[in-house]
Amino acid sequence: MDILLNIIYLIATITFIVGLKKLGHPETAKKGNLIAASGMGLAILGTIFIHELAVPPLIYILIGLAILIGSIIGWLIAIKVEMTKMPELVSLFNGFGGASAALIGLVEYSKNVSDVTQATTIVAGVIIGAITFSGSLIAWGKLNGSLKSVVKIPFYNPINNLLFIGIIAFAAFMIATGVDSQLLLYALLASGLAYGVLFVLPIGGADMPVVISLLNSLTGIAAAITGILYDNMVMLVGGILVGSAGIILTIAMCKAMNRTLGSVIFGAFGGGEAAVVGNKTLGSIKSTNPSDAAIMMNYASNVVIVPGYGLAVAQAQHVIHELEEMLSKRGVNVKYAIHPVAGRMPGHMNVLLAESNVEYHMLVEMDDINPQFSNTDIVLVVGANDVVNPAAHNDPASPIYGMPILDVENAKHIIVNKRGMNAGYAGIENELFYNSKTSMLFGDAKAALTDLVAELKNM
Amino acid sequence: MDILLNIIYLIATITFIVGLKKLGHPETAKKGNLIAASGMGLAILGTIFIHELAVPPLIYILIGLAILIGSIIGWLIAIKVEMTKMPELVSLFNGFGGASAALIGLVEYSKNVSDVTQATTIVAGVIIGAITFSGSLIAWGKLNGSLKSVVKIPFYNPINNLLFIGIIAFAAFMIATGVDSQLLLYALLASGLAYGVLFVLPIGGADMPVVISLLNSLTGIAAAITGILYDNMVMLVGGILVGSAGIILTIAMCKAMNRTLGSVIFGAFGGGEAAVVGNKTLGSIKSTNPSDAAIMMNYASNVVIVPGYGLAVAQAQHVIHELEEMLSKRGVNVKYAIHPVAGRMPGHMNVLLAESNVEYHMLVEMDDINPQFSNTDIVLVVGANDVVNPAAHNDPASPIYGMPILDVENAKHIIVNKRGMNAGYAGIENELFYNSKTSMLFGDAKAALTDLVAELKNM
Amino acid sequence: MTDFLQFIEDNLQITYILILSIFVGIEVIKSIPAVLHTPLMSGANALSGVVIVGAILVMLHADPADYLALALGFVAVVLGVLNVVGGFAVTDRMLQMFKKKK
Amino acid sequence: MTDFLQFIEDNLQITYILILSIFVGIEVIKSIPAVLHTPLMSGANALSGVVIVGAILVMLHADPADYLALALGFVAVVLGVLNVVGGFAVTDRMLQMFKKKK
Amino acid sequence: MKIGVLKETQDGERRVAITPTIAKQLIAVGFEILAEEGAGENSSFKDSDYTDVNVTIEKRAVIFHEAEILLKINPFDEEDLKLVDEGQILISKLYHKSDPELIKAIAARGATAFSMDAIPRISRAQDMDVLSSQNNLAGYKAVILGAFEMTKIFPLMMTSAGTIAPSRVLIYGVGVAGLQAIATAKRLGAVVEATDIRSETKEQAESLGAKFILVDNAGEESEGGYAKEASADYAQRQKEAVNKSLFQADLVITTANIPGRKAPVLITEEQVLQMKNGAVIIDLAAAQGGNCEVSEINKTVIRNGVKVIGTSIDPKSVSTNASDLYAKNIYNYIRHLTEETKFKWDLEEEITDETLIVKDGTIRKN
Amino acid sequence: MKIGVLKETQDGERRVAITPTIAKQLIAVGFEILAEEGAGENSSFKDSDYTDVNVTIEKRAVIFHEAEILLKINPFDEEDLKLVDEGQILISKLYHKSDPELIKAIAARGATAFSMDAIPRISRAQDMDVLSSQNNLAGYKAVILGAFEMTKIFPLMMTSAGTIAPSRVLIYGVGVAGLQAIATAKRLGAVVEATDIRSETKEQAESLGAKFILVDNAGEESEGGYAKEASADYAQRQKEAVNKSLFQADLVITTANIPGRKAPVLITEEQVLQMKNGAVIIDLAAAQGGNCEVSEINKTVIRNGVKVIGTSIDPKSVSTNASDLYAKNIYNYIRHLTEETKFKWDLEEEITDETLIVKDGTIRKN
Ligand SMILES: NC(=O)c1ccc[n+]([C@@H]2O[C@H](COP(=O)([O-])OP(=O)(O)OC[C@H]3O[C@@H](n4cnc5c(N)ncnc54)[C@H](OP(=O)(O)O)[C@@H]3O)[C@@H](O)[C@H]2O)c1
Ligand SMILES: NC(=O)c1ccc[n+]([C@@H]2O[C@H](COP(=O)([O-])OP(=O)(O)OC[C@H]3O[C@@H](n4cnc5c(N)ncnc54)[C@H](OP(=O)(O)O)[C@@H]3O)[C@@H](O)[C@H]2O)c1
Ligand SMILES: NC(=O)c1ccc[n+]([C@@H]2O[C@H](COP(=O)([O-])OP(=O)(O)OC[C@H]3O[C@@H](n4cnc5c(N)ncnc54)[C@H](O)[C@@H]3O)[C@@H](O)[C@H]2O)c1
Ligand SMILES: NC(=O)c1ccc[n+]([C@@H]2O[C@H](COP(=O)([O-])OP(=O)(O)OC[C@H]3O[C@@H](n4cnc5c(N)ncnc54)[C@H](O)[C@@H]3O)[C@@H](O)[C@H]2O)c1
Repeated sequence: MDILLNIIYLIATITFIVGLKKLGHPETAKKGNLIAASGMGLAILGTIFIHELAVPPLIYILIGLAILIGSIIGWLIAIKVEMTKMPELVSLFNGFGGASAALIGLVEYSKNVSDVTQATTIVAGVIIGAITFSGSLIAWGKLNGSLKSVVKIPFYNPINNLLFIGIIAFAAFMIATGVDSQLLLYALLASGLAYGVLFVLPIGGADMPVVISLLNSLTGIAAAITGILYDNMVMLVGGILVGSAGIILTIAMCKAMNRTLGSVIFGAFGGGEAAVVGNKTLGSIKSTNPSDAAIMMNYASNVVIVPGYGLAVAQAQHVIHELEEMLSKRGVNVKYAIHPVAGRMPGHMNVLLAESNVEYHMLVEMDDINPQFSNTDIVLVVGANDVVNPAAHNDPASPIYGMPILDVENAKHIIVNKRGMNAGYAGIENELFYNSKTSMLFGDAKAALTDLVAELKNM
Repeated sequence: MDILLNIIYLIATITFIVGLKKLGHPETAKKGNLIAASGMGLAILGTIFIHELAVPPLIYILIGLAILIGSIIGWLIAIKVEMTKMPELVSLFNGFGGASAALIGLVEYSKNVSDVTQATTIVAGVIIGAITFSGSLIAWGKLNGSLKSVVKIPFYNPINNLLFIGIIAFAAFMIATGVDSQLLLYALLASGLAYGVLFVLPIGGADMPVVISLLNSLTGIAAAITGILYDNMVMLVGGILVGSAGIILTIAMCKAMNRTLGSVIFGAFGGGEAAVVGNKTLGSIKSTNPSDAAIMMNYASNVVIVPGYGLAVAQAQHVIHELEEMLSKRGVNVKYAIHPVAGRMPGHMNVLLAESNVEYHMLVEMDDINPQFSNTDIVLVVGANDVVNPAAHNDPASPIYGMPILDVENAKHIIVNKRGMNAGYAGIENELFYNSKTSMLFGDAKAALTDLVAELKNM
Repeated sequence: MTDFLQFIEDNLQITYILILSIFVGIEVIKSIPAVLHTPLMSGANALSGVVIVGAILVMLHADPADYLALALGFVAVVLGVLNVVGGFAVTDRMLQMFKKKK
Repeated sequence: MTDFLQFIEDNLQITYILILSIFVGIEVIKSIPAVLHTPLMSGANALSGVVIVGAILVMLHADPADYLALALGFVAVVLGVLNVVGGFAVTDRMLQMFKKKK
Repeated sequence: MKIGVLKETQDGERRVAITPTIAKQLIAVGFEILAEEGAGENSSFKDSDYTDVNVTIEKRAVIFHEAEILLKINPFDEEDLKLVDEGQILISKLYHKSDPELIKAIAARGATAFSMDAIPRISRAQDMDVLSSQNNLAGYKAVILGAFEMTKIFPLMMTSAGTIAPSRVLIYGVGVAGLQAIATAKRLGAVVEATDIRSETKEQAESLGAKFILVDNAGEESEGGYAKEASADYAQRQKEAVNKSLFQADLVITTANIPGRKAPVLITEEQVLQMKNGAVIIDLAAAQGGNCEVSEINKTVIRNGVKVIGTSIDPKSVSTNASDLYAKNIYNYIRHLTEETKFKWDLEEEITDETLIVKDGTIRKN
Repeated sequence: MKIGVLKETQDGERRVAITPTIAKQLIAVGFEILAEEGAGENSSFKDSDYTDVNVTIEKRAVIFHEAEILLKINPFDEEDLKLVDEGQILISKLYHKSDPELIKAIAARGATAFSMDAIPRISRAQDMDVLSSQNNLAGYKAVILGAFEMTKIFPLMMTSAGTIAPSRVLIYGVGVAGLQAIATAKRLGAVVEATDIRSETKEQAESLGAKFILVDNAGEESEGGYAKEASADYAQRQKEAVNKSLFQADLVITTANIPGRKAPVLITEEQVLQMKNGAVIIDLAAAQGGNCEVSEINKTVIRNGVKVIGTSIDPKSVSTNASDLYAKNIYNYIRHLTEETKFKWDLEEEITDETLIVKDGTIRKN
């Protein structure tokens, strides 16, 4: 009996590793998720049914009920929620995982308080579980907007650190003395919850994904600790996997945002201020990176490239052609939209693109491409600015008012590559960059597109 | 005491993992090697000194002597041997490792024969050690030329398989019966040795690196098995690491040669036939891949690119420029050598390279570049053939005799990119491709150079 | 410190397992494209729901009369399952966008 | 088969260690450039010399009167050290070519 | 409304104000179009091409008499004005700043006149801007003319009969024409250098592959994207910076203009004498007095082996395309001025205001 | 040995057989060089450029009298031969196959004559091959000439005044001149199509960015890289395959030649009449009778709005570079024939054998 369960756990562990690995590549990610999920299912079923305990039917019924309720709710939420609300959902679920770990600790404490190792794991499980739970809930609140403002607590760092040290000391005391007090345990739980709140509350909304990833990693560690408690390998290895992969992921996410983990957690309060133009608030800028941009384009059906003066300045005509060829080869339908005054001389874009041997039939005039944007998945704007500035339609006070422009706003998603937030020839702000459908890919066009091509090649 | 040793072993294990990892990247490989080596030193010293056994001084002296002898010989061979002889040396060393494992088994057998698990590990260690030892020696002999011809044994596969099955059966018998017979053990050793010989003997010289890698992986497994015997973690984990990494490496090596592991071990006898032109035997072709080519160029000081008609056919002018820029940025001194009749019209290469904006001063005329080749680390010939054909100097019967050519032969290494072995305009064979300094990078110029650039970018 | 060493001594193999798992976790994840960050986080989150195994064990071992333990265990299982099922399902939905083109 | 299962049962943690090590070995090596194949093979070869630890143990445990065991052990140590020292040294030399430019 | 398209009478002119394609578009809007016999001939448009799209071909006199709107490219001249009646609307380039006499003559006839060269260079007027559209082609053709006249080829060629060094091309004035000249010369493989008084042109020139010769232009601010007259001091600094390139150049193209003024002299006779034997200078500013001291409009002057070709910025020879663009500009302009073929006379509006030079015999601008 | 460089007398010729640079190299070898007054003038070489490198400038008659070797580009003509003495060595193009009279006349003077156009097209002779070096420049200049003559521009331009469609260029004959024409037209942004009877030229044309119009050429094998005369059947197939492109073309350049024969007629008058109004044909084979039925050498014929310009494959107008290359060819050739300024007369050797047409009054080849 026992051997069977152990083998099931072994298999589950392997599915976790393989699943996680496959989750790291766009083509295999879905499969990876399924593999890990089936491993998890196996482990759960095995745990319930393969043992030699005499368990009263009531308990089985309770377990079944609990699983049923959890499954149905989880499933429904997951398939109903809007795409944009998914990250907050992840946070919520993660909090539940943490809560589960804490609850286990609450139940097991009195039974194991005499054994130092066991007591240590339990206490650690309760603390970590509590922190993840409350932290995740705060993160969830911030992301779904119920917790709007960034709370600035005076003396934040000292208070926080003090609390942390206090919790550790408290836990050490409990383990050392071996006191069997549920009350103290609940106190510990409460302080863990408090720390979780304090930890996440001052962090800006834009940094939430990083925080969630970090908390997720903590849940993994809580699971592993519980695994040590039960001498259960699948929990141990699975938990550690999540813990270490989670840390790496957290660091990668910080890097992708050009932040350090430290600056996210302490100090810097994320989420830029909203830019204001004229009387209008423009909202905030979303920036992206070559890797993301590459994946989006790779999985798009219709891509339109809008070249502008910046393409010429960067001399990126050869790279853009390489990008276009590569996308075409992968079945993406690519076109160039040529605005009549893009660049600094009539036909500037034509000279440029002819040099890199872009086929003439790939170039589409403004009047012909404008109706097609609504059907376009991604517009890649490279070093263009005025020629895609909606102010030409909207703002009678603008010097470019009345100039026909490329209506890239109508596309499903817009990626804009430029070096920074400088204005173009007309010297004016561009609302497009603040559009919720727009992602900015900052950098010199040649360098950024070269990276983009390299990312595509790796896919 | 014991805890110290265990921690040392733990550290050694970690150095092995980190070392192997770093060995996989050109910039960190040297460091990785050092890290692993120091971990190994630590493990050895720990094993000798940290224990509670009462060991007579004689034994310490013997151990010290053995280590001294092994170190001095190993070190001397390693630093004296020519660069080109290194792979065979690796094979030799690997054989020694296998022998060591086998010898341990010989000593330990009688003490542990009663325990099935122990007996199994010992018997397995002896067999695997013996196979690696004899197999590695054969591989060594093949590589250093003492074993010249590919031996074709009649009924090779049946005999081999029979022997293998025999060995397994024999071993199973010994374990099952628990007979304590040194004689039988030596017989087992002998059959292992025989199998190693039979296994490697029919495999062609060109495939030896793959075989060595495979045997190396086997040695790792032997070490791991010995680790189980002694319940020694560093041996266990270290051995398995080498075993699994070795298998992956072996497969990668096969892939790089466009072979499958199966075709190397069975059937196909590697090592192409020498090509013959006119009355001369031209020797054989060495082919390379974008990854190798990229590393060679990245670490070169002077690179000369020789474009030819194939560059135009492939329309690879933009990619070659990208390559050149990338190398220049990394401090490599790059030039283009333009032969006056490269291509199919006067100035063909000029038109082509101007299109991709190669700076005019990068182009060097034949008469100016020819004296510089002896100082050039790598010449990259892209789709050129006649203009680098030494027959123009050497073969009065050749239709191109008397035509001035680019003397790329004088360079330290030549990489030639073309699609296959087709002749150029003049329709004649080119000795250069068979030169021992030449590596062929087969493929359409655009595709091959794109891959090369991608590899460079990853470095 | 000595406690720590003692733990290693007592649980040598567990220690190796821990360390090897950490390496596997790191190696398996490194250098993933940024657009997979969120799905991967979500997937890892579902995996961390493995704590459910512990919650089930609590229930199995619980004294049927210990209502508190039963109640806590019950909640723990519900939450754990939520984490697991919801986690995998959400991940799967996120990954819809990577469907191969027809 | 049952023996095999028994082994797993008896050595559960060792099994996990084996499997995790295999994953680490695979993950650490995959996608290395071809030019590093030979140095890597050489480095791995040096690592496989870890069997020397066993050879030393043989000597340490050997009965000073058992000349055969002593002799075999001695040879085993010599060969093992050859493998280790020669292996690392050769690898180091091979890697000379990857020196950074001035 | 009847629009009359006149054949250009200026010497060497080959363009026509309205092409058949644009005529068709105007007719679709509701206009009626009359075109003079043979108006499009030199731009490779036959009379039959016009009649195919329902344009009426008429004699010159008839058109002057019948059309309410008269279209030309070049300014109406004395001969033309004799035939103009009160209330007729004239549209052409007028250069009202440099030619006040013409404006007076138009006013005297009681006509209304719009000037195409007065279109303000603002973003929304770009599609009516004949200066841009024509200068652009002039820049291209200047290079072709240069390549045609030179005894050398442009690109570098390494051949078995030796290496031909690439030609060196030097461009003065990186406006619309200058940029297109850079692009064209670069395409053909020349080594291109360029200079301009406006420093923002450096990046622009470089974006097309030219090397920019930067001249310290402290104190020479430009106004609204146009250059103002340069100081003597600047001219001296410019000479010093450019001379080395000038004396090595195989082809020099000058395009420097200051709107409404005489073109600045950038190359003196003394400099010409130091240039390479066989070099060619194309002076696109010759009609405004020339950027080169020795150039004469529509003449080729040879000085010490240097060929100086004086021509105007009007791309008369690429007449088909030049007419296409000019006609499209006029089309956009007329559509801007009118609503369903009726003029709006929206004098508050910037473009109308700036271009309406004479209204019913009253001079509005000079 | 004294080498005499004669000024070319042919109408429109601007090249010279030896440039100052090459003269210097020959003098360094040990030759003595005399050049006719003003020989290099039209190639932008002054007499002083020659004297600077120690060439002696002389009157024509003196050169004929003093030089042992006489150099020209174009064939020696009657006038020239009157001044030639017995034993003098003449080097120029002679076209001995098509002009046997000239050869007889040379033989009659008892002179020795080498023909530059007879250099075999083998690898080691590539650096003496004047056909390649000159045709190459001719291909470039044909495109420049076409661009100059056209009323359209080459590249696609999307501007605020509308889009200019790229010009369509069609090239007949993808030899040396045809390839360079493709490259040049492509550089300028035209859409280029090309056709040739030799099918190996498909890949070559495509390598320069042209679309190749493949005509089934079964039974029309080429000989030694040259085309042979095409059958009537082939001509018909060619017309069918090419007509669509021809009738859309803005510029057509024909370069088809069959060595020693009249050039094949590829475009009939009937075809010309169906071409676009404003199209231009540059017939580089006009000197060999022309690839276009209506072309006349050195004339511009206009048929139904199509301009047909007949010219020769000699790139007379890019005289500086053409002379550079020709001179380098001659230099390599003379170095090949001589050893320390003495002729080797190695008649077994292929290049010498093929090019030595008359030896001391005896005709060797015809
Ligand atoms: N075509 C003509 O004939 C003509 C003539 C005269 C004027 N204009 C005017 O020029 C404008 C043309 O519009 P456009 O959209 O093409 O250009 P634009 O509005 O001038 O914008 C160009 C943008 O490119 C970015 N950029 C510059 N260098 C770059 C680099 N190396 N890499 C990436 N991005 C770079 C700049 O932002 P960062 O600095 O933040 O990177 C800038 O905002 C119009 O206003 C038009 O009216 C056109
Ligand atoms: N320049 C001139 O004016 C002129 C004129 C006429 C003749 N020629 C003659 O042409 C020759 C020129 O020499 P060359 O060295 O430039 O060319 P070449 O000798 O003709 O060799 C070209 C090589 O490129 C390879 N190739 C073709 N397509 C390729 C592709 N897509 N990717 C990679 N490789 C490709 C071919 O081998 P694979 O098929 O195996 O790939 C071929 O061997 C000389 O013999 C010269 O005499 C020159
Ligand atoms: N925003 C718009 O909508 C718009 C429309 C059309 C043109 N423009 C801009 O207006 C500018 C003027 O164009 P243009 O071609 O008609 O100019 P232009 O014909 O008036 O002059 C040509 C060039 O000569 C230069 N120049 C004048 N004096 C000089 C001197 N002494 N030395 C050197 N250079 C001298 C000028 O700076 C200008 O670049 C261009 O930059 C063009 O991009 C803008
Ligand atoms: N190996 C060498 O060293 C060497 C040296 C020089 C030239 N060549 C080769 O010799 C070949 C001939 O060169 P060329 O330019 O002097 O040729 P050419 O001037 O004799 O003819 C020009 C082109 O016209 C084509 N042509 C002839 N009749 C035709 C017809 N009826 N329809 C269509 N096309 C027709 C020919 O095939 C040729 O390509 C070239 O391919 C060149 O590469 C080789």
